[in-house]
Amino acid sequence: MTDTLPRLRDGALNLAEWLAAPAPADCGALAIFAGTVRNAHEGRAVSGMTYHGHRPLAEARLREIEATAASRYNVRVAVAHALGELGIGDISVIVVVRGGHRIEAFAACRWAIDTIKQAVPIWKEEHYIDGEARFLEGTPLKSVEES
Amino acid sequence: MTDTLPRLRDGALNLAEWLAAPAPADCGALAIFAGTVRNAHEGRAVSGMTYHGHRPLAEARLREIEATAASRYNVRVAVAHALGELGIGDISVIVVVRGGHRIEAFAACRWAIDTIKQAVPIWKEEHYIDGEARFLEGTPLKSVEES
Amino acid sequence: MTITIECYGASARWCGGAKIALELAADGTVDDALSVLAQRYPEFASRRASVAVAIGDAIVKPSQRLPDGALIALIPPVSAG
Amino acid sequence: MTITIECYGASARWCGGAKIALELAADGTVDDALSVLAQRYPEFASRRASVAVAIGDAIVKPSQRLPDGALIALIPPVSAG
Repeated sequence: MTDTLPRLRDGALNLAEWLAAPAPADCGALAIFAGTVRNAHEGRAVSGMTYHGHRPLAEARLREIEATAASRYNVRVAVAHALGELGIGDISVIVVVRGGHRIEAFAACRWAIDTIKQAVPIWKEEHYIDGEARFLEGTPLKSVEES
Repeated sequence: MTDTLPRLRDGALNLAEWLAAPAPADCGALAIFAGTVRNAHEGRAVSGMTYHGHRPLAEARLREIEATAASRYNVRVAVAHALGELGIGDISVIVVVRGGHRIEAFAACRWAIDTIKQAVPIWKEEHYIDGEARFLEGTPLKSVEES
Repeated sequence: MTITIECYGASARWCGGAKIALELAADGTVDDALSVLAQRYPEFASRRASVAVAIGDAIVKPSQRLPDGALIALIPPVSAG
Repeated sequence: MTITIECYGASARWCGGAKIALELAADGTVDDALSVLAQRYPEFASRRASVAVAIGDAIVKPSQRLPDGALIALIPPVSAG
């Protein structure tokens, strides 16, 4: 069961943990999105990323996104986000959707990741190979309902 | 590396095999679709599914879908389909897309599964709990370019 | 000449079997083979327009000429996924 | 009264630190606290409109009254994902 997995985790996420549960018998579609740390951004070589978060609000928002996606699209949704230091290729965010058919599974997956990026108080601090680091420009926090 | 995994497989697919390779350093997005056997279809209780395929053409088409999706969306794509007898919850089809960002990864994933359903010579024979079985109505085979 | 037709998916039911041997005039085409099938199997005749034909790992056109001993595959509407 | 402001993400740079103690008049609101910050930190002032404020696990309105000893968090524009 993914219900008991923490939605916020220190260090890279492990996709396998989120796929261990068997497919529900009434679901024909599994749609997954995972975000990984890239080695370049806006032309600069990236060495890694530190994710900072407001933990209580971030956790509440991730749970709210799961519940809202589930009810809007009639699917089952689990989402998780990493905090702390991640290396290139590490998984920073996961959305797992199980639904009856692919249309609603894709739609819910897309909505969930778009909403995570706008409604969850987490900040990327990008580290460059030249030793510099900076917080990325973000987007003003929205509520889950606004997304 | 997923390059060496067979695109057609007898029995249920194993998603973990397709996720074992580390994320490429220049990719920030991983989009996955997996189709699983449902326990009901059009109001009838389903006990399992037999997938029949024209192997040489199906394999050629799966490889063609990977190459076409990769070039259209500038992503890396792997697809696979199961043949033979599958139980409820078993994975029958997998699409794994790695790309720079989520927009193109989702688009390629969506296009690949839609195209598999129209351009790959595989047929579902549905088994019902009352012992009956039937081939599902399908869609006339299209070429990959038509999709 | 003799050709062999493999009937995939539901087409085996329409044609009464998974494998059919067919006598064709020399230089016969895919279309000629389908016409013989359609005459013989009414269930196939009504679905002929929805069926593609493969040789090896490629789809062939109706105008494709068949050699003696050719093996062709009927590809009825698909339901992959 | 005294409140504490936790500055998340880049807001710590704008306000010169991750944690700020602020003197506020009794019955002061979230908006009052932000006004004091804006007077003190020009970098914050220019970004004030893009910043949300959280108490515990909820976002609060500017009109929210703060008790003595309140702990509020600045939530600058986010970059999750």
